[in-house]
Amino acid sequence: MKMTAKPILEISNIEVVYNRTVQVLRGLSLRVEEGQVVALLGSNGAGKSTTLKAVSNLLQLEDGAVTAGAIAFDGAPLAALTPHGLVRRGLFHVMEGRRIFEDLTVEENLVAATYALTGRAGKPASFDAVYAYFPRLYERRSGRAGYLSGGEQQMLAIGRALVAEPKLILLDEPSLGLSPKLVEEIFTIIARINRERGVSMLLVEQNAAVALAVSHYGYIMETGKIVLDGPTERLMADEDVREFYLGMAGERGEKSYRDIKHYKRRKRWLS
Amino acid sequence: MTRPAPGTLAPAHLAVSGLSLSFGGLKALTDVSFEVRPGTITALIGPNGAGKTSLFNCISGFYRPREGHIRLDGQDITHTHPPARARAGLARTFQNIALFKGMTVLDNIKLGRHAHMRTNLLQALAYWSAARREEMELRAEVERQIIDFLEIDHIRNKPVASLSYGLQKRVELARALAMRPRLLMLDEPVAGMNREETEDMARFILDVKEEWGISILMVEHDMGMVMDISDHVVVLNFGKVIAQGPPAQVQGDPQVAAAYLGSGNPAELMRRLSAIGEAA
Amino acid sequence: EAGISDFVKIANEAGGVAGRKLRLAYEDTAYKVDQSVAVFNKLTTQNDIHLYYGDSTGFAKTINEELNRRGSILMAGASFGSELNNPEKYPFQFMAGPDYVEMIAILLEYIAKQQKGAKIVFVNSDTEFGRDPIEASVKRAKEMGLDVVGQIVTPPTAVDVSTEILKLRRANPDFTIFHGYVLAPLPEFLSQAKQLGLKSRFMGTFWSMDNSLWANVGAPADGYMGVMPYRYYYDTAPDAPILEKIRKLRPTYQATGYMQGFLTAMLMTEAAKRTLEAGKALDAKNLKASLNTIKDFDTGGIIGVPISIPGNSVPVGRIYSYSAAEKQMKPASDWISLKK
Amino acid sequence: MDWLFFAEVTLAGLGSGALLALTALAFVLIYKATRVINLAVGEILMLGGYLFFAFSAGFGLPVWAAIPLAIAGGGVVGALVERALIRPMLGETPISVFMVTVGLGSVLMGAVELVWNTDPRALPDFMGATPVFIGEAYVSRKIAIGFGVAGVVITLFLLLFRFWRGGVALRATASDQAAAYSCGINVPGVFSLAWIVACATAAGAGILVGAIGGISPTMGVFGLSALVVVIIGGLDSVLGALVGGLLIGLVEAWAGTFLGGEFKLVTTFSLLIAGLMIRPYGLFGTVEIERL
Amino acid sequence: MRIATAKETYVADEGLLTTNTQRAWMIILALVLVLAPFVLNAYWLYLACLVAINVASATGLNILTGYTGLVSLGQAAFMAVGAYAVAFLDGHLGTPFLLNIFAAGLVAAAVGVLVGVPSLRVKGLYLAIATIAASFILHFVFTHWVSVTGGMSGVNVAPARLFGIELASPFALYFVIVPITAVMVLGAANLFRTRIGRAFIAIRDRDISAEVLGIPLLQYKLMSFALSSFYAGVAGGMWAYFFRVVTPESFPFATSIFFLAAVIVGGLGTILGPILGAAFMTLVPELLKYVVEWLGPVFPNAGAALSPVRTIVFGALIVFFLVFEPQGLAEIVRRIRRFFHLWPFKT
Ligand SMILES: Nc1ncnc2c1ncn2[C@@H]1O[C@H](COP(=O)(O)OP(=O)(O)OP(=O)(O)O)[C@@H](O)[C@H]1O
Ligand SMILES: Nc1ncnc2c1ncn2[C@@H]1O[C@H](COP(=O)(O)OP(=O)(O)OP(=O)(O)O)[C@@H](O)[C@H]1O
Ligand SMILES: [Mg+2]
Ligand SMILES: [Mg+2]
Repeated sequence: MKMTAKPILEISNIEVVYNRTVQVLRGLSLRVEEGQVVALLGSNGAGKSTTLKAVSNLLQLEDGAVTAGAIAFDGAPLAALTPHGLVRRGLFHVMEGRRIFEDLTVEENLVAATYALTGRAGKPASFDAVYAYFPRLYERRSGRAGYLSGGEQQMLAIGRALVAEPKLILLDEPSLGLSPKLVEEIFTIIARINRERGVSMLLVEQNAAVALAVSHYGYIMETGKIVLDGPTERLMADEDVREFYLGMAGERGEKSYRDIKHYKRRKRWLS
Repeated sequence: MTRPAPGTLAPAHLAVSGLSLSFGGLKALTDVSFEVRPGTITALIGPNGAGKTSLFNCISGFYRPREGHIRLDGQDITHTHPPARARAGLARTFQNIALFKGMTVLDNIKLGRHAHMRTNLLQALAYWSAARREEMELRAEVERQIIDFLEIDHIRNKPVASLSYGLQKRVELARALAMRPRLLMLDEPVAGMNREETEDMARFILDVKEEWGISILMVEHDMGMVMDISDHVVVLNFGKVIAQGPPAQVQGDPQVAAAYLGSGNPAELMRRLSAIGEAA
Repeated sequence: EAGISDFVKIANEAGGVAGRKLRLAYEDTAYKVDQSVAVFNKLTTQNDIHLYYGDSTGFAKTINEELNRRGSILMAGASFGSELNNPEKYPFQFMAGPDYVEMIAILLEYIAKQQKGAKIVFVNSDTEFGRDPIEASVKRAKEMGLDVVGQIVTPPTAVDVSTEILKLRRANPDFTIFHGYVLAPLPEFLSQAKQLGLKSRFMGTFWSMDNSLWANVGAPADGYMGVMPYRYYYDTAPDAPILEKIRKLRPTYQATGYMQGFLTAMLMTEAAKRTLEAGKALDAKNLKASLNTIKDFDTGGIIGVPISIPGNSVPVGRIYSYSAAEKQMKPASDWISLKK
Repeated sequence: MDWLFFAEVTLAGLGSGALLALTALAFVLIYKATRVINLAVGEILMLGGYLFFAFSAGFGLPVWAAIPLAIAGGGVVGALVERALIRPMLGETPISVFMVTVGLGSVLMGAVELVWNTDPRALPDFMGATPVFIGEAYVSRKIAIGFGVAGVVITLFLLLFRFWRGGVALRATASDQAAAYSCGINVPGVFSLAWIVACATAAGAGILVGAIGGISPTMGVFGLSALVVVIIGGLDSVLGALVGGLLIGLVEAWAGTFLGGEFKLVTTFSLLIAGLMIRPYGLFGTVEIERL
Repeated sequence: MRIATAKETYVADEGLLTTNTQRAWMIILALVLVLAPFVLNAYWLYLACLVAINVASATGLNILTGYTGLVSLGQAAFMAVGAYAVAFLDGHLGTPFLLNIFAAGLVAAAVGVLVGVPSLRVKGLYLAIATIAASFILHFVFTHWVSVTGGMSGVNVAPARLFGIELASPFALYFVIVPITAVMVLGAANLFRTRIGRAFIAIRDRDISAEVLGIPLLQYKLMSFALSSFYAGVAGGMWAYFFRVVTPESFPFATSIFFLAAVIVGGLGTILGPILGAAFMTLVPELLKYVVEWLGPVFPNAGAALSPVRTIVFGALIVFFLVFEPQGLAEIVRRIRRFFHLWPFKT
């Protein structure tokens, strides 16, 4: 993996504070190159979602703010842009916890996503691709999205991203609450979108195995800092990553949840 | 760590028979029957939209099934109100976290005990000895049994809103435990957790079963965990039970594999995905 | 308020009351009862007050208990609520004009003179103010041999009155008496009535009788009549010297409320004067007593005839009629004093 | 029973119902986009009336100029309010925002009193006086005109929301602002638009209402009756506003005529409560999703 | 052993006043309240009583709206019910003062339950409007049920008597009104240390899951309505004895708005909030008068403009607070406390 290619997203040691009191990100840096899929792993509360919100300029909605550092999307400094402006320039954020429009029908949810295309030349948006990927949504297209099951809502959230045809997608835990089969399918789709359409992605995911499988490069963060990064091959070889993210116990391969000890070995990079 | 031993609570036996539920045209559940044996962990799995959460909602009384019966230790609770079921020992957590944002962790947990407390309005207004005593007992018990057990003492007085997802899930479990459950229903307890936290949660669930002696019904998509810790697995597809039995057997079932598990093997998947990579 | 302060000025220039000067303490109250009560307490604790001028009926009722308890203050109000015209219940209050029942009585007298057995409709708003005189007046009208062919009540927030118009049209009276309105929805009533060519003439009471209200209503307002206890600012009758004074003091038109305040102040002062001259203490009882001694008193022309105060009110008034051309209320009758 | 009379009453009811519907529309538009019940609609309506008064009677502008100016004035107020008061309240509880609009109403009312003092005034008549007769039945001209205007405007909005994707944007914004942003919807834009249009509508309604009932600082209470309409029709439904408006109009007319004026309010309010018991979200309001 | 020590600390930890400084402040406050009537003149005493009455009612509304999340714009109507109840009992039965006050609360509570019935199906702002409707219907009853309410002209109330003493002046009434209010506030504070208070909050935050967790919704929503209108009723009863006359105009709809405003400006869902809010909203218009007097020389006709200005200020205050301090006065106090670490109330 050569680091010389042009970055579509570059975060240089940013700090984020919520409610002017809680500091969550402490000098975090990370870059996504044109056409890459980059995985961002980390335990709960590490600040992954916060990072993504910082990138898509949605922090102020939660009374959060970037207090230091800079973010550049597609070469342009991000601070100047409005959230919707960003989306229209091709940065789409699939938010954590399937933020679909409950009161709208499935189809209307997709219509809403077409606003991302405003100001772009091109054919009128069509939802065929989405329905092709997720037939289940087609069945329920005229039902209210709020009544979809957890997984179906997740599908819809990703479906909206497809409609928006972005350059860079921020995916926050796309596999959350999806059945194993669907996880496979979704990640196959993600991989295809990336390889076929050359869409770059920043992928926050708890299912490290698949996440690393689709991505070219990976970052691991703890409490607001990057603690480890590298090409996926190298990460997957790392002792701690294997134990804490892939659940491999040393040489014995997969370990069972039944024989978990009551004490925990602390991660090396935390001490 | 002090070990809780609410021996008074015998693990419950849940029997669901011929349950059917539909929303307008959509049949969410059709003729679902299964059992949760006392002191076992039963896993409920199935594709998205199969009806798992709906089933939970029927059992906890939020949805009214069109047909069928729900029995807790033999007595039919199909038509009792949710609060009554809570008193009978049904406790659950929610797929989309349902903590009370305006309260601290401690109050959220205390609230779980509501149905088992006696204080009435007058006592409450006066905070008379009775009320005070009850509150104090509750506080002591919560501290000793639940907060220590789940290792959340450091966030005791935080407002739940500011907690990260993983911790919120843990507080939900705590609140459910405070309900003096005899059957504990967990809807996707480890969704959105990484391996490490999943391990913790798995440990807690096992402990709850073994040391608190509580029957557990659990919906979960993390096969690794389900297969490891559950004693019995029920598979739901389009609202119907398509298979049930011990984990190993269910995992082998081709129907289940086709509908739900997919290749079921990460290594295989990873190969496929990177293959797509080469293609480009 | 302006009226009161002006009278006080005039009176003090004239040497005050029995050598004493009048002092005026003023607070605005926004016609909110609790506000008014607050003001009352404020003023009465900050100054030693003998005469008080309050605003709404509500306030008069609310404060009455307090007045009776203190027994040191004589109060008059902007309200002509007939209920207040009851010396037993409201011993220490009075009003510088006829109460609402008496106002309508005056109208009825006029109507009776105009046309025997005329058909009448009462229209009132569904408020305390609006309902006040209706029952009594209907009774009185019947006694006077007038024919009450309808009673229409409009809700307090009435905007569109077409349904009421339709009723009025069915009743088709000779006279329509409004009470409980200031302006709206009267103009709509008048103009629609014109549209429908109703023969009825329209009458109202004190609060709907100020010129400024009708200024830009235009043609429909022409001929609107009503009872007014005082002369208007621009009245140049020879027997009204005091109006000259007022016009000097204030070159621009002063509303009827001004006259009300002015007269109230005059009567209060008179009462105080008589009390002091009788060498009695300035407490409510004495003040009220001397107020009731006022007989055939000359108001300097604010009211065209000498007045007396038998109870809590001054049951005198005169019918005026609006001329759209001159944008002025014009006298349409002599002064009518009711005799009990 | 006098059928002609009944017919006339009914027509009158429909007429005033249309005015209610028009005002209700202002509530609906704002609620649709921002989930805010703007209790100041009544006061903005009043302001509309006074602006018209100022432009026509004050500056002596011709009616055809004064009307659009007054309406525009309403729009401007809407824009300012949204920018200064509502946007900072993003994410606060609905009650708080509701209360802000209550405060706003009070401010507007005070301001009007300060400028034009409290006594009521009549608007210069610009609708002519020749009565309208439908068959035998008499209809007040102003009411007829009001009915026409309201009808046209509301139909316009119905079509708009039917065929324009902006309707989706509006509801999306209301349902989840962050998600709306992430779909490329210009959330602040939607907010301003909704407020401007709604307040302009209210101002327009104010001119009609003022022309009929005259203007006074207290005419804002008309907003309250309109609020009843929205609740019965459904807070976020244009159709609801229309149907609810006509319904209330009729009920008030009939109650006022056959029971007596003092029963108008009670009847409508009892109807409101009964209606809510049967349909908690009004006739056409979107039902809030409750899921676990 | 651990349990024992634990219990110790828990008792302390669950107390209303956790630190000695807080207790100290509490005592000081109490002293001030006791001594106040001896230094204040009739006008300020009048205001003090009025504030106390409003605090009682606002605290009630806060239980319903602030803690249970059921927005009500009927508080004034409930007060009216209480006031009429007192007037009736006092006039027709001549029952003793304290009993009447209590009964007023109960009657209001009963009405409150009635009004609360829709709350199981009707939610949020729809419910708020329903309460408006209810209060207008009540107003209709007040004006038309003449035999009890005296119709438009209302009813008079004889001065309260306690232990043979006649309580007519603000000075006398102060000594019953303020203690009653204090007790009611204390009751509210206690309530939210117990399961019932928690249940209310749970209903506010997520009513459906609350039900699954064992809280009977209807029962508790009605309980909240009853309690809040009980507070209103008692407040109304005190009002009746204070002004000694009750008319339908005594409690206009605007008063309901006033109370909601007071609670929100003070701080929803805090004990301190309604106290500060009610005091603030009651006193500001009065202080405004002094401002105007003080401006008198500068703007001679300021007096005439006072009432519109007051309307504006009233509105502006609400707006200002909600925009710049959405948590209300209580939040400001809390910040100050965090700064100095000594304040009487544990909010
Ligand atoms: N709106 C907020 N206000 C205050 N603190 C917040 C807010 N959102 C997040 N936090 C805090 O910031 C930290 C990081 O939160 P974030 O959601 O980014 O973590 P995460 O890595 O996405 O965790 P998860 O894997 O559970 O999604 C957490 O400790 C959380 O408590
Ligand atoms: N209240 C409702 N109204 C209408 N349809 C509903 C309702 N609740 C659930 N459904 C539908 O019923 C089906 C089952 O939903 P349910 O939430 O039980 O699925 P699930 O098994 O929990 O899926 P997941 O694993 O994604 O959570 C879905 O198709 C969903 O759209
Ligand atoms: Mg996250
Ligand atoms: Mg589910």
